[in-house]
Amino acid sequence: MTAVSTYLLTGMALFLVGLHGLLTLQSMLRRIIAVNLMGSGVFLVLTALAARVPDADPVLHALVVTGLVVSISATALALRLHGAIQRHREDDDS
Amino acid sequence: MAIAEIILDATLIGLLLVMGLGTLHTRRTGASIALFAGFGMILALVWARLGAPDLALAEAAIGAGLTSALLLRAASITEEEEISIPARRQWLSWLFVAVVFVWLALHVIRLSTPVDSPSLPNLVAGHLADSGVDHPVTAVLLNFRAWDTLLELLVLLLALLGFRQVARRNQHPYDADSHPAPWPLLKAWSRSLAPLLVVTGMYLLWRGSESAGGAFQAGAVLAAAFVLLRLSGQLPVVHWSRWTVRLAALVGPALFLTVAGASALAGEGWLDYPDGMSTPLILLIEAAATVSIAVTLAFLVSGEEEDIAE
Amino acid sequence: MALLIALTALTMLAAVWRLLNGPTTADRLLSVQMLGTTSIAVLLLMAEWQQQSHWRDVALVLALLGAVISAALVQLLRPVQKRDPARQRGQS
Amino acid sequence: MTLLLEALCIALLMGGLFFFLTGALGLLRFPDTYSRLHAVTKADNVGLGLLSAGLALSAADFQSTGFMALIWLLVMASGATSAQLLARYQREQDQQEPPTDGDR
Amino acid sequence: MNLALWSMAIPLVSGLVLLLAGPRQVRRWGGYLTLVASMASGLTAWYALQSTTIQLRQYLLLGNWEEGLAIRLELTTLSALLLLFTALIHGLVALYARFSRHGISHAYWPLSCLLHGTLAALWLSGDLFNLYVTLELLGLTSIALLTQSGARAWRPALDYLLLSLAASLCYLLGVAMLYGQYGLLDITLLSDMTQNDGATRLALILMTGGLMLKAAMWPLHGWLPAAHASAPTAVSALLSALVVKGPLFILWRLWSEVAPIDAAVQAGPLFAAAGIAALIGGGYASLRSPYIKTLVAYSTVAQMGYAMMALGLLLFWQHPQMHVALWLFVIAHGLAKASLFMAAGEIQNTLGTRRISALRGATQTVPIAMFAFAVAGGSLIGLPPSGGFLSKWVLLGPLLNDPWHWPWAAGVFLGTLVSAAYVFRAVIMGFDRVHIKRPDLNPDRTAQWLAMLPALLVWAMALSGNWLTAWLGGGGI
Repeated sequence: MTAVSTYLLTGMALFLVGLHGLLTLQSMLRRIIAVNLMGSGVFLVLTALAARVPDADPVLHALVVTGLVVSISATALALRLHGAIQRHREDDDS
Repeated sequence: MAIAEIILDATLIGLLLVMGLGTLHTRRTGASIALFAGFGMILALVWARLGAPDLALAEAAIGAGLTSALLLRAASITEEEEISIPARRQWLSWLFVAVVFVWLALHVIRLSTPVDSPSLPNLVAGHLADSGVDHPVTAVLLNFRAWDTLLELLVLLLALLGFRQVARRNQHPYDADSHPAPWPLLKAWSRSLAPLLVVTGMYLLWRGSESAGGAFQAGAVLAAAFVLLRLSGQLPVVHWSRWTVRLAALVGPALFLTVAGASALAGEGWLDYPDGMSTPLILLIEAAATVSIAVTLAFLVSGEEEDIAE
Repeated sequence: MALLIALTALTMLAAVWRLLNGPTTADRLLSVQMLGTTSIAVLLLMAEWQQQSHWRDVALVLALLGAVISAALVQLLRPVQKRDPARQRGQS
Repeated sequence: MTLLLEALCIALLMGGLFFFLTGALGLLRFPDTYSRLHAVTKADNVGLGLLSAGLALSAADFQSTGFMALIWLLVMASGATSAQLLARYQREQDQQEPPTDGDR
Repeated sequence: MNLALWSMAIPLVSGLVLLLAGPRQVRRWGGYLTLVASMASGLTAWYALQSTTIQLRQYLLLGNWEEGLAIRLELTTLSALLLLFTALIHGLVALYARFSRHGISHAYWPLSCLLHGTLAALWLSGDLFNLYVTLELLGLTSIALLTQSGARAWRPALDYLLLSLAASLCYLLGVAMLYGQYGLLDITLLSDMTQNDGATRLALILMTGGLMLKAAMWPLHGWLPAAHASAPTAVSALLSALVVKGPLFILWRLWSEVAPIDAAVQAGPLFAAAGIAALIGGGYASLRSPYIKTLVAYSTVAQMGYAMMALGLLLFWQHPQMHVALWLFVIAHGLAKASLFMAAGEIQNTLGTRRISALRGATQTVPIAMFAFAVAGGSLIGLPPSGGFLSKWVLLGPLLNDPWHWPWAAGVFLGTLVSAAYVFRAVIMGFDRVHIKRPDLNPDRTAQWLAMLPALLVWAMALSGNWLTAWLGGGGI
C-alpha cells in the first residue's frame, strides 16, 4: 500500500460519495457541492497518477488545472441558476 | 520517518473524507459550506503532499477561495434549510456505493505502478528546451497542449455568457438596499489587502514561465482583489455594456485565436509558434489570458448585475 | 520534521469537530480560519522539509485568500438574518 | 554555536506546535464563541509566529525568511481583522435574537 | 487540413466579434454575419471534403510536436462531412431565426456561432482530453442557449448542467484510467496499445456512461425532453439536430478505435438492445406527450435508438455498411429534426398554445408548417425516398440477409411503427376540420417555408445517396 495507491483510492471514494450525493440529495445547493466533490475526486485520481513518476507528470498537472477552471465556471453558473430559481419561486409565492 | 508520513497521509485523507461526507450530509447549510471551504484547503495540502505546486496554487486561489465565496454568496440568498434524509433506504444506497467502490478499487489499485513504455513526462522533459518556457506545466499548458487551453478560455467565457443571461430582468441579490453598509474596518482592511493581492497576482504571472504559477492562478488572485473591493463598496458596478469591459473579457481567447490563425496562415501550422518567437508569444498570450480570466472570474464571483435598461 | 507536520495537521481535527458542531456561524467561520492558519503552517513546514520554495507561494496565496474570504463573508452573511420576506416587503 | 542555533530552532518549532495544540484545545473546550475567538486568534498568531521564527533560523536565504515574515504579518493582520469582524457579527446576531437561542 | 481548421475558426472568430460588438449592432447585422460565417464555414468544409477524396485520412500534430505529446487533429471524410453538415444546419437555423417573425434575442447569434465552432473542434479532435474540453464547452454553450427562453428554462437548464457535469467527470475519470494504464491520450496511438483487461473495460464503461448521458441515450435520457422542449425554437432545433450528435461521435471513436476489438464485439449487442429499448420507450413517451415540443423532443430519444443500434451492430459484426448507416442516419435525423422543431415552434407560436390538441385543423391554419412537420416526420418514419429511408435501407440490408439477424430487423420495424404512430397522431389531428383551433396571430409564411427547407433537403438526400454512401463507405473505419 503505497501513498499513491491510497490517494488513488481516496479519489475514487470522493468521486463515488459525490455521485451518491448527486443522485440522492434533495437540496440543490448540496447537489452542486456534490458535483464539485466528484470533480475533486477525479482530480485527486489524476494527481495521484501524476505522482507515480519521480518528478511528477506535468501533463496531468496541466490537465487538472484545466479541469479546475471548468469546475469553477460551471459551479458559478449552476449557483446563479439556483439563486434565480429560488428568487423566482419567492416572487411567485407572494 | 516513514511512520510520520503515514500519519500525515492518514490525517489528510481522513480529513478529506470526513469533510467531504460532512459537507454533503451535515444538517445545516452554513456548516456544509464552511466544511466545503475547509475541504478546499485540505485539498491544497494534498496537492502539496503529492508534489503538485501548480495545483496547490490553483486550489488555494480557486477551490478554497473563489468557490467558497461563491457558495457563501449563494447561501446568503438562500433560506437556511435543514435537510433530513429518509433513513429507510439510506443504508441500501450506501451498500451499493461500497460495492461499486470495491469493484473500482480492485482495478484502480493496479494503476499505482508507472507505465514504462512511451511516457509523456519524458517527452515533455525532452522538448522543454524548445518550448520557450522553463516550467514544464506552463510549457504543456501554453505550448504542447495550447489548444486545450484556448478552448478552456472559451469555456470560461461561455460560463460568463450563460451566467449573464440568467436573471437579467430580476434584481441582483447583492444590491446596496438589502445589505447593510460595510463596516469602516472592512473598508480599511480591503484597501490594504487589495494592493497586496494585485502584487501577488502579478508575481504569480511573472513566475509562471519558470516555476509554479501562471495565468489561471494569477487571474484568480486578481479576481479575488476585485471581489473584495466590490463587496466593501469601493468600486463602482462594472457594466458589461461597456465595450472596454467586453474587450477585457475577450482579449485572451481572441489573441490566442489570432496567434493560432496567423501561425496557420503565415507560419508552419495551427498553433505552431515560429522559431524564437515562442517565449514572447507565450508571455503575451499568458498576460492577455490573465486579464480575461481575472475579469471573467470577477464577474462570476461578484455576480455583477448589469444593463437592465438594455 | 515529517512528524512535526503530521502533528500540526492533526490539530485540524479539532477545527473540523467545531465546524461540524457549530453552534454559531461565527464559530464555523472561526474554524475555517483556524484550518487556514494550520494549512499555512503545514505548507511552511513542508517547504522547509522538502527544500522547495513554491510551497511558500502557496502559503501566501492561501493566507491572502483566507483573509479575503473571512472579511468578505462576514459582510455577505450579515443580511441573512434580516431576510425575513414579510418584513422586507413591509418596509419597501 | 550551530548546536545552540539548532536547539533554539527546535525549541521554537516545538513552541509553535504547542500553541497550535492549545489553540485546538481551546477551540474544542471553551464555552462560548467569544472565548473561542480569543483562544484561536491568540494561539494561531503566536503559533505561526514561533514556527516561522524557527524555520527562519534554519532557512538558507533571506528571501524565504522575508516570505515567511510577510505571511505571518498577513495572517496576524487578517486574524485580528476577521476576529474583530466576527465578534461584531456575533454581537449583531446576539442583539437581534434572544441569547438563549444560541443555535444560529 | 488547414481548410478544415478554417471551417472551425470562422464561426469561432465571428462569435467573438459578435460578442465584442454592442447589442445594437448585433441586432442590426448579427444575423447576417452568422449566415455569412456559416456559409463560409460550409464552403471551406466542402473543399476539405474534396481534399479527403484524394487523401482519405489527414492529420495534424498541433505545434508540430512529437506524436503523443501534441494534440492530434484528424480530418477524415466523415469529419469533413460532419463539418459540412454542422455548417448547413447552423445556416438553415440561422436563416429561420433571422427571418422568422418571432425573432430571437441578440444574444443568440454569438452563442450559435460558438456552438458551431465547438462542434467543429469536436469533429476534428483526436485526443481524449481535448475531447473532454470540447464536451464541456458544448455543454456550457447549450446551457447558455437554453437559458435564453427565460425563467421557465432555468430548472431544466440546472438539471441539465449538473447531469452534464457529472457525465463529463465520468468521462474524465475514464480518460484518467486509460492514461494511468497506457500513458497516452492520443486516440490513434492508443488504438494500437489497448488490451482487453479489467481496467481498460472499466475505463470504457465509465466513459460510455458519461457519453450516453450526454447524448441522451436510453436509459440515461431523462433530462432531454424538459431541456429541449423549454428552449426557444431555434435553440431546440440546434440542440436536437447537432448537440446530441457530438457525444455520439466520441462514443463511436471510442469503441471503434480505442476499445480492443473483442471488448467492442462484446459490447455491441448491449448497445443494439439499448437502441431498441430507446426506440420503443422513447416512441411510447412521444406518443403519450401532451405538448407538441415534448413530442418532438421524445422523438429525439427514440431516434437516437437507431443510431445506437447501428453503432452496436457495427461493433458486433464490424460490418462497414453499418458505419454508413450510422452516419447517414445522423445526417438525416439532424435535418429532419431541425425542420420538425422549427415547424413545431412556428405552429406553437401562431396558434398560441403548446398543447398538441391545438393541432386540430392545422392543415388549414398553418398549412406550410404542418406540411413541413409531415414531410420531416416522413423522414423520421423512413418513408421512401427520404434520407431516413436511405439510412434505414442501408441498415436493414445486412440484417435481412441472414435469418439469424431477423430479430434485430424486427426491432427496426417495431421502431418504425412507433415513430409512424407518433408522427401520424399529430398529422391526422391536423386534418381535423371540425374543431379548428383559430390562430392567435397571422401565420408567418416566410418562417414556415424556412422551417420546410431542411425537410426538403432531407428528401433530397436520397437523390445524392450514392455519393454519400460512397464517401462514408470509403472514408470509414
